[in-house]
Amino acid sequence: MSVSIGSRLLLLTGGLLIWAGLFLFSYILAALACARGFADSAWLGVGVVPLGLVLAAVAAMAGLLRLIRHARRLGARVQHARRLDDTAGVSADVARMVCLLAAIAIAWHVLPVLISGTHC
Amino acid sequence: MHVARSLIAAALAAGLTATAGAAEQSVHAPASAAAQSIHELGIAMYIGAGVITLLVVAAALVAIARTGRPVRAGWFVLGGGIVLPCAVLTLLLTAAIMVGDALSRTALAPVARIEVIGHQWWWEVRYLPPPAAGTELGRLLARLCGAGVAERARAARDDGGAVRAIVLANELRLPVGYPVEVELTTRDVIHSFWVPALGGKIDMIPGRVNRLVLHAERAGTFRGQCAEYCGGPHGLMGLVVVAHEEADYRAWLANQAEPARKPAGDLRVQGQAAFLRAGCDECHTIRGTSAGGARGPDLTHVGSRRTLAAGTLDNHVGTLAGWIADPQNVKPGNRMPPGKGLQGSELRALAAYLASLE
Amino acid sequence: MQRETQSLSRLRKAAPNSLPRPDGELEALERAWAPPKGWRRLSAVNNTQVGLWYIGAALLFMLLAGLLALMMRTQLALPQNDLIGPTLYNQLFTMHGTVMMFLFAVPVVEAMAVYILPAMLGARDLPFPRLSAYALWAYLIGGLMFFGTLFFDAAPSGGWFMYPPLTSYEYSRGIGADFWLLGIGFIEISAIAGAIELIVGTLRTRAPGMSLGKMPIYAWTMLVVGAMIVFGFPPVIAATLLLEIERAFQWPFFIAARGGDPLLWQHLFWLFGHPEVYIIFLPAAGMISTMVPALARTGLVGYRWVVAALIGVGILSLGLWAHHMFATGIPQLSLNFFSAASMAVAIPTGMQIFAWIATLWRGNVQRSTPTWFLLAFFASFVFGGLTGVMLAVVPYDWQVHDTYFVVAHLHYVLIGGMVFPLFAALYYWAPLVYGRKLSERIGTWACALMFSGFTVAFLPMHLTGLLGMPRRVHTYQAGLGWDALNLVSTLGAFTLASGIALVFVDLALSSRRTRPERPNVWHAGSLEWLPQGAYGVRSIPRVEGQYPLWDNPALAPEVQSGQHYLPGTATGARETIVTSPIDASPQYLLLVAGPSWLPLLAGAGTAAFFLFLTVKLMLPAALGGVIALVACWLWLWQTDRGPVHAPVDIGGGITLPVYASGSVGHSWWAMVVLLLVSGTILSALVFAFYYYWTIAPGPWPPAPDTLPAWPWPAAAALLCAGSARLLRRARQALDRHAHRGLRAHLGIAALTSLSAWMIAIHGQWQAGSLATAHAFDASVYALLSYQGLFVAVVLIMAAYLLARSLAGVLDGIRRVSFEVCRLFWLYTLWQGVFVLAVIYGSAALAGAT
Amino acid sequence: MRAAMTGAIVAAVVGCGQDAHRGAVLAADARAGQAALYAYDCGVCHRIPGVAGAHGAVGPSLEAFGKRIYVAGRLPNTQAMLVRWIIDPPAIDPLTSMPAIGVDEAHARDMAAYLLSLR
Repeated sequence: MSVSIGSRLLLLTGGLLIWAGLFLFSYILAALACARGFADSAWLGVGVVPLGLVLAAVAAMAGLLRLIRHARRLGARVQHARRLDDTAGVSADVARMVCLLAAIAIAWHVLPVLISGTHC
Repeated sequence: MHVARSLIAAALAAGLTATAGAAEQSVHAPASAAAQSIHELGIAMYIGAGVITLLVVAAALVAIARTGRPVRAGWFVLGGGIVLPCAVLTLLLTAAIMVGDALSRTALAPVARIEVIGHQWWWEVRYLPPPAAGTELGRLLARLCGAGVAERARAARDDGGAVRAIVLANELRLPVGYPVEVELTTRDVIHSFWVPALGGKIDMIPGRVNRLVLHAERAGTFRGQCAEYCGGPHGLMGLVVVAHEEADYRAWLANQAEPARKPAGDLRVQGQAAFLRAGCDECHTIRGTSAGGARGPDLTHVGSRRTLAAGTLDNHVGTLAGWIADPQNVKPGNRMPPGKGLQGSELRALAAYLASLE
Repeated sequence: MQRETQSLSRLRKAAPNSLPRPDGELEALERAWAPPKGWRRLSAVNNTQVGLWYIGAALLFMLLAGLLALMMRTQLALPQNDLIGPTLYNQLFTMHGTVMMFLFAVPVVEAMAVYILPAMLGARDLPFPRLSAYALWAYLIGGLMFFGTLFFDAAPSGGWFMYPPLTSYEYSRGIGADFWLLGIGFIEISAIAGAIELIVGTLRTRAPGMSLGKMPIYAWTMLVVGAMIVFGFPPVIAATLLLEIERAFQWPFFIAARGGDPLLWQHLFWLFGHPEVYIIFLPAAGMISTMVPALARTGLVGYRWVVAALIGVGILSLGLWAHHMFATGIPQLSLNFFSAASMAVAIPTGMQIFAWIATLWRGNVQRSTPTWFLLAFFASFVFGGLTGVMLAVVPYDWQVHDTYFVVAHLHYVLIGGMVFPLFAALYYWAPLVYGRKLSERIGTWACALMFSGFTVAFLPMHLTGLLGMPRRVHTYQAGLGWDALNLVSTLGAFTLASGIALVFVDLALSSRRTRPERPNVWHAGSLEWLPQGAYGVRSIPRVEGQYPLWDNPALAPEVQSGQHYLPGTATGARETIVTSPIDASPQYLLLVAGPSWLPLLAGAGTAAFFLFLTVKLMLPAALGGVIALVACWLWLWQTDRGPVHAPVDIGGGITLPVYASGSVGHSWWAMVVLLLVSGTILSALVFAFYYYWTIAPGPWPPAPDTLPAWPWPAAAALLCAGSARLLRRARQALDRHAHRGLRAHLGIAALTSLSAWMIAIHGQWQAGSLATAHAFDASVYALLSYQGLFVAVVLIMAAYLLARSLAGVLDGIRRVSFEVCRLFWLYTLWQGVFVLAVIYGSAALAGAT
Repeated sequence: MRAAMTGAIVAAVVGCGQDAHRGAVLAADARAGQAALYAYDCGVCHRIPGVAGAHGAVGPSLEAFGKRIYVAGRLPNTQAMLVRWIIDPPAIDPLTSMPAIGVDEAHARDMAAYLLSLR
């Protein structure tokens, strides 16, 4: 039972946990880049830090898409089974909405990097 | 009532620009490009916030006043709760990043360096000895200050170190039209340097050096104040910033680089004697005399300053006397002990002497 | 999942129990839940009693802190006023902020949950009523003493976020700052107790059939809030520990000259501080989500959106902390991340606001006092939220940070977002206590006075701040354009106060005219409006929708006549049903603890221990500590009662055991929550450890030769692993009912755990590392000391288990105590290995590069 | 120059009869005086009702000053005497700690008017 509630809570919060992971990664990367002075270093003409941040954001967005697909399948399965209880259906919906919030947060998260680069 | 409130919010934007001119410490009386861009951002946000508040409150009022009608969750929650804020906030975030970016990039090519050190509860302002004459910065500075001042300041650094440099308290003078880099540190707790007319604030934190570029675009006097709570009489830690036209600035700086004037007249000579007898020199420096204390403000040109006790009092012989006699009443908790043991006439003489140090 | 679905299908039948009910059933239930009378009432632990006291205590602190605010406003009414000097003024605003945030806002939302949540979930009580009682007493006694420091000129004066070095030993020499740290300690204890109750309560004690998808939004909210406390409070717990250690023993965590950094405090404080704002606001939002549908007589529009929004706020709020630090000079790049996250958190909040407006739009709104307070909420909170967005704009914040604009903003979101909804809730739920509504006339007047006073006080403050007035100034110069605005704000503050006073008059008048029954005056759809006695509902309802009272209009009479689950007491003791966390199918019967003096004793002992420690009276402090420890021991001794009764038929063909061990048990869940808290505190300490690394200008560790040679930590880690293995043997012995083997393994495991820690600390010591020398050494010792605290608890647990085994109350079946202690013990051992790996592993890594 | 002017005023005042200068003879505005007392920071040393920040304890409190019989313990408390004192205290009492802070006569008159209105 505990496994089941654990994975259910993970499904519900998954989208934003991905955001949180990206946030933590960026925060550490930015702190190190500015403290250790490699914020402006480039590799083949592309800034290392912006590249890292954008790639991480793309990976996060891909993670969100997977999660949304997973939730949609769960929701469809519930509908198909015509179960009277809607817990899985609610969870699937909520999980997708949380993913939407996470997508907005991630988009805004990389906006500054795209506009003004990564100088300290 | 809510309508009235929202109207006030909208009127505020207009009102602020109109009334701000009088206020010396207003965010909305900008005297620099940095403060100007924040001022404009602010006005745009007040109008936006006023309109949105008005709309939401109106929607709530209508919803309560009318009897039920069907709603589509999508329209409200998705439209009002997600799409609308997304559009508005994306715009705002973009503007915020661009303004912030522009402000932090003005840190390039400052022509003069000033160190401001926070103390409980006053500001020590040091004009840093300029860079060597050959460098670009040195040339710019020489042009700005006149070669003589730069030379003297460098000499001051070379003999006796930084203690003998140009040191002021609670007052910062800037040349109009030149960016000046201010290095901010603290001797004790955290303070925050803030002159609203010239832009945002930045904290002064033990173990760190923060920098701020001040770039006054018009002459004038601006008030600033410590913005981070620093204990005791934190509320009485003001700062005066005077932006001078180039020639005036040069003259002022030349005067500040000189040692203190010799006292002229009996009263002032008596005052200088009282200064030493009362032990003021344990904490205060007067360049050109034997007084070399470092705990309190440098008094070499105290008479030329506009205020006493960090922006608390106008500076004249009366307030000098009152401040020396009973500093704890003026600014409870500050580090200056009361001037006990001075005769009345000695107090007057001391005040007259200090007032003459222009 | 499979099992849950089967039992659910059994639920879809007529009311689970038939009539008539046997004679004496109701009387037995009443007897089991009879509240203690007279002076013994103080030993009550039932949530309806403790909840009311808790609410009362929190409101008392609101009044006290409000009086401080009026004193400050009086001082600021005129420029250069010398009514109150800086010394007292600094104490006043520190106490006002601290008491309002920590002794009013957080406790009051928890108190409301203690009172309402079980009824709303259909539970008879919280899962750990004595824990709530303990939290209440520790908080009330500790809080009153904390407030009392004002009368002895010993109150803290560092501001409610207590930035060092101002609050460190050099610049705050008195004991004021220690009292602050102590006061926060109490609220940390009660908040974590609250988080355990909220999480275990909402997940495990819901009425049968109340699946996650039918759970009231308020319960969702409190679940999210519980989780936020688990992850939000630990940083401040770590920070207060470090600051108190710095003050007491001069370990330089925040002293720049010795490798520390004052900004570390700000990071840790705001890592807590921003989630804290939502820990205060979300419960209010949950109450609004409950009141709006009832007042509009229609279900909440967008239930799923609102649940998503709650989760969104909960997680996003963890990424905002540095927006209180925009002016500290951290890199622009990082600032923008926090700016973006601060804007992102506005979206879920906006979703909730529009869900409420849509609900009002669809419904036929009852126009009553709660409605007016909700209108006041909309007007003020939306504006406060928007000024919050302004503050998230980095360059704008550089201007208005630490000015009266921020003071205005934070009062708009806290009074607007929490106090107005709280007062709406007082008027809305008052009938549960008084049996009738409070006075509509007084309520309307109070709301009008409060809202107009609030607006007059705080709207001009935005302008005062924009004209340059910094916060926390005891006076200001005339002629800067602030004079008239301040006078107006003062008038507003007194108007607001008069409105609040009017509410208290109403509460006092009404308490003389209470009626015993709880009429459903708003025709609401949630379970707390069912007829209830001291035992809660007569029978625990079967829930079929989000609004059970609307879904089944006959539910109230059915429940009251005993037609639903568990219509009496099966064991003669206090009971409630534990259900599965997702689908809420019944699992076992929880024997709820009854009245006891032990929580009060333990609370008073805890308060005494910390207070006397602060004023350095060691003997009384030790006495308090012993009282607290003994009381806790005795209290826990009574809890693990074993299968005292055969499985019980609760109706509808469901038979439930009265004892559950393993991961199904509620105690196991509580321990998991506690360990999550412990692990998060550990992460905060580890964050501090690595933080010094990022700011260190020179080599790291600063003096590598002060680290012990590798055999020391290696030996300690091996002993930890060995102790874990012994613990496994102990469990096997317990399975075989081999008592002697159990005791032997427990004893040896305890000794190994202790020696592992002693070896680690001795290794560090003999290498010549001094905690006062450098922040690096201090943080190493901090991690080791934290581990030491856990080892000390493990030793007490080992003694406890040995005592239980010797007393014959621990065996292969009656084993919850063992399982819960074992969980903590294992965690401690792995924490030990982790701490060693962090310290010596990363030091080796840094040395290698 | 200033001393000469002060002398002239004193002469003029002394020339008047005892009763004549009991009442306010010189044109003055008490409200302007209140503002001037604030502007010159007299409150650093004196407690003065109605003036922001005036809670000094260096010199005597000026509460109910209109009821005083003497200024500085030696001059009769009349507007003219008070004006003379405000403008140049050491000229009257060489041992006083109160400096001449350069108050012009119009301001001094206003200040005196305000102080005498305090009862």
